[in-house]
Amino acid sequence: MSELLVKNGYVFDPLNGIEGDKLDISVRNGKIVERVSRRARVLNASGMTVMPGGVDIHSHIAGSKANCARMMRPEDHSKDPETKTKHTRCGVGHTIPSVFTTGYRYARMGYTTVFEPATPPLKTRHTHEELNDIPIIDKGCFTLFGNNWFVMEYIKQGRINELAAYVAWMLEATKGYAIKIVNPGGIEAWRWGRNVRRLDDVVPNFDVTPREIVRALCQVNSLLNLPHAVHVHPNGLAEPGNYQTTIDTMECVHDIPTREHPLIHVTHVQFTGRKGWAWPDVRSGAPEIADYVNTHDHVSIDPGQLIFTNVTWMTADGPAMFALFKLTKTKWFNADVESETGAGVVSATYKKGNYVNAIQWGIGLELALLVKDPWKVFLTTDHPNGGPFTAYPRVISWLVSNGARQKLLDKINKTAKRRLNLPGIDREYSLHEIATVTRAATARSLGLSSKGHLGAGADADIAIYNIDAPKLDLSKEYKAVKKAFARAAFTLKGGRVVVKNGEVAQSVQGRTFWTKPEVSAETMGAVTKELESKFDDYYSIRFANYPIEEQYLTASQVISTKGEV
Amino acid sequence: MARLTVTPVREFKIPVTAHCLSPDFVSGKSLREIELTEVWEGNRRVKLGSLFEIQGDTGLTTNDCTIRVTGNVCAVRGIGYEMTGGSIEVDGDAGMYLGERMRGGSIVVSGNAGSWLGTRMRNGLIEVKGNAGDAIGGSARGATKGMLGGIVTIHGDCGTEVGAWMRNGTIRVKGNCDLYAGIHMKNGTVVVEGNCAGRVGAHMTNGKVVVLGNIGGVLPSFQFEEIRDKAKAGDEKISGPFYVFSGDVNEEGGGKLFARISSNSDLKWNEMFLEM
Amino acid sequence: MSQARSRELGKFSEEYFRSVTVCELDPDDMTELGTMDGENVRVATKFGQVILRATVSKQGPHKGVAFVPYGAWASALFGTSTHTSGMPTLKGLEAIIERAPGSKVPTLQEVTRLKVG
Amino acid sequence: MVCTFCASGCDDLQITHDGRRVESARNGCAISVSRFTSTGQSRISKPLVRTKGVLRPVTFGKAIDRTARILSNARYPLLYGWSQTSCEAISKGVELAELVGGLIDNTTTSCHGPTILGVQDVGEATCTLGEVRHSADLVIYWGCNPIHSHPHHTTRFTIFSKGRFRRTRKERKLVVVDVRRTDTAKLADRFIQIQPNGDYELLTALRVAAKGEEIEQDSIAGVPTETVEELAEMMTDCEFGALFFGLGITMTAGKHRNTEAALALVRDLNYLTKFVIIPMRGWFNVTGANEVTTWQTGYPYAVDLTQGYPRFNPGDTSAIDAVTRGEVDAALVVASDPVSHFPGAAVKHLLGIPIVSLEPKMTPTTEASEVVIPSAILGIEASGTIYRIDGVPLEARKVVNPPPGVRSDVEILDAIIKRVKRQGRRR
Repeated sequence: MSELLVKNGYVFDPLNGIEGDKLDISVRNGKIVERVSRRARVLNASGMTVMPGGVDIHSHIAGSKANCARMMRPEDHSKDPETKTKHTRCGVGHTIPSVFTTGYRYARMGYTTVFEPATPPLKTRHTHEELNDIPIIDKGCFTLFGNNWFVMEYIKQGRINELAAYVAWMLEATKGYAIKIVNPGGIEAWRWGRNVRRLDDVVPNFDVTPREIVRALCQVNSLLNLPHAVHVHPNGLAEPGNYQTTIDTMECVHDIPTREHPLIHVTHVQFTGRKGWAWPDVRSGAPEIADYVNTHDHVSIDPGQLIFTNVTWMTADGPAMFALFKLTKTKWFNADVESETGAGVVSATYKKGNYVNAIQWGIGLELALLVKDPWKVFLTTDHPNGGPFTAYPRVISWLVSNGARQKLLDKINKTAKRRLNLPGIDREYSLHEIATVTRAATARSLGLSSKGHLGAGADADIAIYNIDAPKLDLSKEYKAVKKAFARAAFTLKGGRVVVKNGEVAQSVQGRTFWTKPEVSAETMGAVTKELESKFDDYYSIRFANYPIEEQYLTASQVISTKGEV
Repeated sequence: MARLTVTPVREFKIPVTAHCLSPDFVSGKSLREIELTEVWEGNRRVKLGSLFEIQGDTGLTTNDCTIRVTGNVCAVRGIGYEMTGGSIEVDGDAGMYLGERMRGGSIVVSGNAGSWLGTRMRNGLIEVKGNAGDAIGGSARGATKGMLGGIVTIHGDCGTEVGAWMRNGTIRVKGNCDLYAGIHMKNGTVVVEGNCAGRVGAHMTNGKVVVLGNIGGVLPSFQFEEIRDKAKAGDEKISGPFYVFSGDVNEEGGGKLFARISSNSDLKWNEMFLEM
Repeated sequence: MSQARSRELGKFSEEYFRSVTVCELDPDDMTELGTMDGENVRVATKFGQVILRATVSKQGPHKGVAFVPYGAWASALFGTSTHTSGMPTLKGLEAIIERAPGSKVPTLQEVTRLKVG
Repeated sequence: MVCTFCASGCDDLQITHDGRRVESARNGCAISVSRFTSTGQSRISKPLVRTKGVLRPVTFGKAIDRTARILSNARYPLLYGWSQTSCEAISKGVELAELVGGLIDNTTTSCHGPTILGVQDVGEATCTLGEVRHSADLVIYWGCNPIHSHPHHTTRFTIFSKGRFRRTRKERKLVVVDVRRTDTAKLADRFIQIQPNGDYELLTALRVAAKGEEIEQDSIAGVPTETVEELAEMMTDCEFGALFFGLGITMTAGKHRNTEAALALVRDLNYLTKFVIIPMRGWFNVTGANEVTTWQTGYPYAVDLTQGYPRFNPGDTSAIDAVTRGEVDAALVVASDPVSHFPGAAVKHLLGIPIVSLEPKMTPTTEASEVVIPSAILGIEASGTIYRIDGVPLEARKVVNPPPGVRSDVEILDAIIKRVKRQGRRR
């Protein structure tokens, strides 16, 4: 029985309403408990800030497209190598770190749970191979459904229960955690080099619309009582004027009965929150979107904040990637996945002087600051699309300090600065709000009851930062804040100290979360029979070789739900 | 001018990475300090003093420091890495990555030099009396920045991809070149006095390749422009006459190929475009 | 195909030997050489030479081009320069081919210079 | 059952066996059947260690001891092969390479390595094979001969396959570009015979023609310019084109620049229509070798770990170059035969250094080895993950037990790692 007492830290635990009080946290056998015996090892956190381990809801860290990007960009690695140490394997950074490096760098920032937001079902075995290899952090992946032939056919036939059973089968077969939709219908159109841009465009050969796809999968999400909302990347990514499609996408499911947490999560809105008709007059659609989010409870968002640096774009949205490649003329990777989805990768660089880049940067921050309720907007950079996850501390410094933002505003494209609303926004996040958008809210949105808080029964995933909360003036000392969040004083994973003074002290194996929805035997039986009969026509591998066995996950953590089908 | 003499104590088979063999590093240091400097020999850290006999004077500043390497060091990589001044003389063969990311000063090799010589160099002079390997003045893998400035002169032959991704500066090859001289060139000048094996200037968007010998055929993605009497290379004028081609059409490029008429009779057919 | 199939029977099997020690020639080239199907020829590149069994190519015509299956015998003809690609030139090599009825095709041990104790 | 010969990853085999030997493999091509049914042929039954110049049987422990000593003492060890084993084994291989500070390279280096270098300059527009089957109305085989190298390719994925949007042979066109009229070419609607080493010129010309620019030469690499323009038109006019290319492009003069040209051509075509390109990889898990090495080190092959962090630069850190320059002072060869397949000059150096080989069957490399450890054949006697040409991962399952005392690559490598750790690096 191992016991640990984290003593005298300023604790920020939003889910339990604790806001910087000086408290002790008791840990026994990897879990947080009410109290521990006198024999417990003491970790002195006085003068430091204690938070639950960070929970990242959207970061492309594993799977075939991440690996394509790694393979395509040796120049990205050579400038950021990681040498092996007594506790760590070697690897490379920068925008697409190798698996070991990914785990270490998250842990160093006090993050302990990360979700890969888009895995193509047919190649998910690959995603899990990488997740297995990522050390320290817990993880999971969202399965792509938005362009799947079976899905579109069930919707066309109006067989919602069968669709629910199919989704349940697929989540179990791929060991996926949630429903992910990327450019609904658009990737199927990309088969012929085309795209669907608006919510009511018709998908060629399948005669369904993005609206129908989003609605049906949201209904399924409720029917199956899935832990997370439907995670949506809307149509028209990166196109000027796409903010309206984003709002329409949120609006088209507002009438579907929702449970305690939102029904739909719209992701990296910075890429889909653009007003204007063409690139030269792109404006921020953040105020309109924030306004919608502020007045509706069925939706949450994340900005996918942009960082001025070299990045790698990767998404299942093949057509969008090709459109962007035509602008950058850099390297372009495209990998369509039969009957299911696609993938695109492009290397790019965001410049302060570039008008559009500067507007994008502004949109992200405007969203984070204009959405009043921190439980509705989460911190992401859509790693590595807006910037690498290692830039989170920088984003935090912008959120807590208007001064930090103004400093950068003076360096960006002048026209962009003039057209942004950001200069007029003086809101500054508190540590409590930072703790909310980086852990508590994301954990709640993911439905992970054992994550994102420090109450009894929670996993002892704890981040301790060198921030003397009562004394430190975040707004003025934003540089110190950035430094503190970049290198946690301590990171505890399952009660074990994995990071000390920003360096990895030991490496542990994290778990992989996946969802197993239960549906009635007869519906599932019928659906499975149907799949089996069509499978050889749709796929180039056999039905029996498709599902991933649970043993395949090094440390499997299943979350079972009770479906109403 | 202070002179430091570095002599290998044996023939190296295992690759040695010795970025420390640069005026910037040695100048102002004592011989002892230099001998105790650790370098990689394969997968082991070894003292420089255990590989080389080091004598002479290191000089106080980079600029008045000359390093003289005597004997074959073809297994020694990265000599003159990021050097900003002073000079290096290699009396024998030098290994790969000679003068990588060089910013100033000069390197002279009496024998041959390995591949990736002058990779991403910004400034300075490199002269090789013998032959050089592949991708000289090139870029790092996957990157699009090759040589950014400076002058490279090879008296012998070169391998493939001379001046790949070159952005500026001048490369002069007195001997012959293998395939793809000036590939992906964005700017700068490559002069080949001997023959090229072909595919010169593939993917080039700008810059100039002047070939005095046979150019080895011109790619279909280049279009014949005109005949010119002279070709400018830096401030010197090379007398032709030359067939001049522009391309690479596939990259919407405006690069120029100069092929001296006297040694490229196989390109005569292009003259028919002149009449029109 | 027969090469791959026989490889499964083992590299030292007679089948493998027969399948990779051939040099497929264009019929016209064969008459020019004055060699006939099954007769031995010496194939020489600037990197090395080896004796192989000449056979009429079934995938012709390809005048002036000869084919040798990938294997220890072909390797004897390859150069090592990879031109920063890590890959030596294994196809499109210039070679001189002449009749060699007298000489025999080397065994796998001989061609790889193995000293098998 | 998944077939473990070529990288097509045929997973529709039906195996019958008696627990020791496979008796038949239904649905398999001739190669596959031979692979499954001749596992017994020229097998190595015991670990061997060379003493007084002769390979003599020893215990597994002794063989591992000797291996660990050879690798730990080496200053520039090469760990080579990896394309005919499981991803799990490759993963162990990377760990071992990091541990002993070695150079890890897989057979990509002498197969489709140039393809990857091309991708690193321009990228790649590709898809899974099922997409080709469903949609492609134009199929091009360039410098490859699937009828021999990937026997079921045409029936499962291309011209003879039945897809959702293309159901019959008539709905697809086949073009073959090669230096000779291969058996694949005999099936083609259009065969284009090209001069050896002319691939780069022809690919470049096609890019020019596809752009609608004029070609000044009247023939390219022996192909009349009209033919080039016709082919370009076929490519731009199709709805969904697929270009499959083989070693005919990667092994000829220009190598990675040839593939770069092919990749760039296909990229350009996507401005006008939908087009994809897929390399015809050889060994069944060469793709897996790239994937694993990439996600663990950032680089797909030719990874130099001698300085404690990954470095990648083929020509420097690639197996054949390092061996030819005489830098490598010990080699671990897993499921590969460099002594047969490396160029003569490289082999000369190989024969002079201690080699450890993990191999099910006798090969010239095992004959030349200091230590030989017999291994189980993946997908028949051992299970593991493999990747198809197009990156689709499959689980290759064990059917029969390996011969008594023979272990899987994973078990063997694991034992080596443990032993090396125990010894501790002598530094």
